[in-house]
Amino acid sequence: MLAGGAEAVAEAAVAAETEHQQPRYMAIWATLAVLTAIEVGVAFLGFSRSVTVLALLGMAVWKALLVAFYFMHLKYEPKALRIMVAAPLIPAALLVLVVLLEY
Amino acid sequence: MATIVAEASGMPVLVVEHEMPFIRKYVFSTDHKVIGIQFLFFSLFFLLIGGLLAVLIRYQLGWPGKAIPGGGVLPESMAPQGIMLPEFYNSLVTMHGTFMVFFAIMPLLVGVYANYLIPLQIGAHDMAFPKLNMASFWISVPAGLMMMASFAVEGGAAGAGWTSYAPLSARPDLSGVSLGQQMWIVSLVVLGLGSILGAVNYVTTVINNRAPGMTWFRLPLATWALFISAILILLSMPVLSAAMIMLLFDQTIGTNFFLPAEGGQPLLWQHLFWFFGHPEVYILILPAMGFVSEIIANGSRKPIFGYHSMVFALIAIAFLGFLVWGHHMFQSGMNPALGMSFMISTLVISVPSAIKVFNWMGTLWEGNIQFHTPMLFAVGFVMLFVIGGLSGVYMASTPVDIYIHDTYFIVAHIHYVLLGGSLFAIFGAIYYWFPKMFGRMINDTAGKIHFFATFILFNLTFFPMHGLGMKGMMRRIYDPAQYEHLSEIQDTNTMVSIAAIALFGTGIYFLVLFFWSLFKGKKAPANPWNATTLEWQTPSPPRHGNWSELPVVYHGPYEYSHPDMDRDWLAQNERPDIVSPAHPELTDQVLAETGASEEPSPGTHTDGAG
Amino acid sequence: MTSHAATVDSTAQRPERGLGVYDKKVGMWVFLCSEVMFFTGLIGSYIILRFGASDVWPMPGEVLNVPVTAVNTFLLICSSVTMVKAFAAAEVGDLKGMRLYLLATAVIGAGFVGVQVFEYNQLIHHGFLPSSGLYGATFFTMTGFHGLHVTVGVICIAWVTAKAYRGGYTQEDHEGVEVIGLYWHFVDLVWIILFTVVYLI
Amino acid sequence: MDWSLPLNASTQGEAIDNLFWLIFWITVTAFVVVEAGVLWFLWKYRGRKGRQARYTHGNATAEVIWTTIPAVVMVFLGIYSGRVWASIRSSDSYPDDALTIGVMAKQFEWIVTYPGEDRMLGNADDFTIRNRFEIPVNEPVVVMLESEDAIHSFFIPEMRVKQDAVPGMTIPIWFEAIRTGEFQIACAELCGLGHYRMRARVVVHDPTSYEAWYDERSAEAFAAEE
Repeated sequence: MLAGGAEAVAEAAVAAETEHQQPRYMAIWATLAVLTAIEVGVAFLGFSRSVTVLALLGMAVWKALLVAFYFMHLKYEPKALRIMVAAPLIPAALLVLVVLLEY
Repeated sequence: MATIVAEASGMPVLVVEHEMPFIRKYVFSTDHKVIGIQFLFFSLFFLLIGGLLAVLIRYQLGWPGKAIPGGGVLPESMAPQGIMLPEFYNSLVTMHGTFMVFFAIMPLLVGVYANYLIPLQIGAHDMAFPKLNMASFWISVPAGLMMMASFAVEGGAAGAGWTSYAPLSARPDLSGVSLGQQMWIVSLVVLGLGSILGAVNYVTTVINNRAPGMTWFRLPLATWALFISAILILLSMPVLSAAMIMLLFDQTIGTNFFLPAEGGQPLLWQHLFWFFGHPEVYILILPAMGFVSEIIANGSRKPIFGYHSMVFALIAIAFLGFLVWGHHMFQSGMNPALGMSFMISTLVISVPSAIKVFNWMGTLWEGNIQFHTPMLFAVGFVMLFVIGGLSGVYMASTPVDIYIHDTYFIVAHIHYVLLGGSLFAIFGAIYYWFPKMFGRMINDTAGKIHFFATFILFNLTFFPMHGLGMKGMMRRIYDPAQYEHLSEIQDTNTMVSIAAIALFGTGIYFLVLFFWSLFKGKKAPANPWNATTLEWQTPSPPRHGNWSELPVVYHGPYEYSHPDMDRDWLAQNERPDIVSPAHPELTDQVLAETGASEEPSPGTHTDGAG
Repeated sequence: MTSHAATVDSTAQRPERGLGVYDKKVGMWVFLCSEVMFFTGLIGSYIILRFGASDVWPMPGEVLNVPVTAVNTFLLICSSVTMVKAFAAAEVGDLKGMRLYLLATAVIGAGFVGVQVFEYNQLIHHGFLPSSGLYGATFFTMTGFHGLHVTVGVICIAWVTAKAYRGGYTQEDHEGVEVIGLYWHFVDLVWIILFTVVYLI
Repeated sequence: MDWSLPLNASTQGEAIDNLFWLIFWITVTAFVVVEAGVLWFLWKYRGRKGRQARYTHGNATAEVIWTTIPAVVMVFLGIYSGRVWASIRSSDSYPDDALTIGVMAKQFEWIVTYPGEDRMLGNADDFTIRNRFEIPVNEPVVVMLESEDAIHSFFIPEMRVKQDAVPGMTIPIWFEAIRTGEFQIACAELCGLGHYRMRARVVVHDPTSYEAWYDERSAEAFAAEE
């Protein structure tokens, strides 16, 4: 019963937050666009290979997380759904890393 | 059309059933039960085809180079004058594996029973997405037809083994098969799409559509196993599809993913294939374990021993299943250090399997064992799965694998697991749920004859294969008599072939029995086995939409021989007053949450003795 | 807990809460989990073939036209934001806004496919083909299957848009918009990764 | 057919066979325990009128016991197997000054390349023979395994040697014959329609007859070239 009450409160909070979030979609869009521009810049500026790769991967992950958390509103989903969504990343990472170990 | 309308309040309401035309009711049906039955006919057909191919393979191995009796009907490109050609033999081993794995066992386990059982066992009206469910079946049909048709094309059917290792599978000039191999690829990609759609459905349904009170730890183990298998399909099948697409491009448009010519990696195919292939092996055994758990608890008239450890073992097997694929590749040229890690994960995965076997034994212990046909098959499963599991230890040990890899030892192992294991469980499941599916019984004596004949002939066929493997007989060899070290085992091969052909005969016997019972079997009561799970609390067969009102669940799935009951079973949805010691706290909670106290219930009412 | 008392009666027939998210959304997320593994198969193979190879592959800009693709990436990001704006509009009951944003998403998405066709055409014209070594093979396979996903997405969004114009969605019930949005953002997300690992690294 | 492994003819074969039989006895024990247990329970607890099954949901102690025992056995097997594996396949197990022979697998034959007097492969004094693989006894041999087309597998049952030959890779394996005589190489990986007959003769010589054979073949090969 307590849980039910808590959930109702949480739902209300989420609803309120969603309303607050809406204007920020454009800010996220701007961030994504700017990050893309920076990425292209980094790729051609001729930093050392490892710096370039790390910076690019970092920005790609950042952008991906922005899309997942805000556009796909994972931020406002129940924790169980977020865990479920993150689960395939484990076998995915395993596959690539283990096979890369071969070389 | 779907007859269930979910109101905004979340309360599903059954709308008056319209009389549906035949084609909507039995062909393009969205009813999960009809789709399950469609899958049953579909996969039994391919089981028969796969068995027929096995007979041809065994004929060649038993009597190498002899004309197949009646083989004259085969075209010149397969067996001129009835004498099998090596290229046809390669197609046979490839297609036998493909049909059995993808078109028989997998749809029998998942297509048939995930569809049929999940909504009934969790107390739902239907799947979450009935139309998607229909699509998943009708996508599989053309895939099967295309696979069949590939025998008839120029160059014959795919001949690079069911694992289709590149470059043999990628270069038509090496295998002599081009169109057949491409059809094989396309067919499996299409089938994979169907499986993924089905799996999306099963997972969503189990997560979101459980009846009130059906908590995770009250799910029947069959549903648990099917749920876990569906997750494995979701995460492994797409990797196969991706690999298949690359293989198809290698075949057709001149790419070099798996061809070494321009830096491609033949081993990459094996990694991708087995990354799918090993979870696939568990997709093929976990549901079988689930069915066997249902049947053994029912046959022993006891709650399943260690329900929670059974569930955790399923989860552990599924998770570890993604870490062991390299054990198929110990001798493939993979880095030996990697082989060491895969050996360790493989040995670890045998522990949860062992836990399951011991729990089944624990369930038999102090039971009141009823020997009905499903129970015989379930016990047969345990006895044969143990052999399959133990023979796996030899392969897991990398040094021993050097010798037995790609020999008949592996063939024996896979058949003990897939035929002695999965197929025995499937037979058990068919006998067990046949009354529910078709409203008729299969004659128990006839079923027992089927069991004993199959059990004996199965062992006569496959147990000697361990010995053939120990003698070093390689897999996929058209003519073992070519080799000195194999000349002394030809007698055994002949004996095995005779047993195999007789085993095929038991399959025919089963099909006859199945179809005869479909029409002439005794009318079945709603709950012929006095079982506890929800599907048995509906009429046989259940109505469209399953329940007029969703059941409310108060108990774990296997409350057999409860001391407070005067009969030896307690259905999941009855007697909220009886508290199961397994989850007393849950019972209280559900009583409170579901407001069951407002319903009149038989027996005295307690406030919960927990 | 006054609200709770009111809910007791209705829960008597309500399924277990599950995730507390409606079926279609769960289904789409489950399907996207599967898609993650599909793209892992393709992108993972590329990573393995490229970083496992002894020879050096072409650097950014040597073969591929990065500026055009950067613009295309921007297009896809724009379509993602219009998609989410369509959903946001539906949430507050602005059905007109929802329809317009949906239409914009479909159009921009189609634009992305158009630019990709142009890019392919240009590359093929310069002799860069799927059979041009592993670089060509992986490039066309990955971007091709992504393009296929975009195309399917555009068709679905067009369908949803048509339904929206027929009045198929309301402030209370616009599950279709949210679910197709999830798919669309996922396709965008995959492109973010692809653009980085294929064009820039 | 008797239930035995073929006569062993290599040093690694002994380790592999010992491990095989160790696993054999472990699995036979487990097999007997489980199968006998199942059959005994089936008989002892068979359904009878008036019999009441024990109402129990499990036993934590039993679970712990039957989780621990297989886990311990598996850890033991893992460590033991790991050692044997390392002694055969780890990079430092390869003998330094072994006789190195090149084997190129192709549909459907084995091309064997012997080094010249310098014992090094890959220069002009190498010579090549088809479908014959002759080695001296009691001397470690490294086989540099390659494939020209499909994947093949180099399998000599009596030597307990098996390794896939993968196109695009050169995979070294080593072994040491401990018995003279004639054996066969078999292909153990489906490689096309001639897979079943892709075999070659293996001859293990004593040191003097190996020398004689080597000199003769080497001379023959170069005579043929000129």
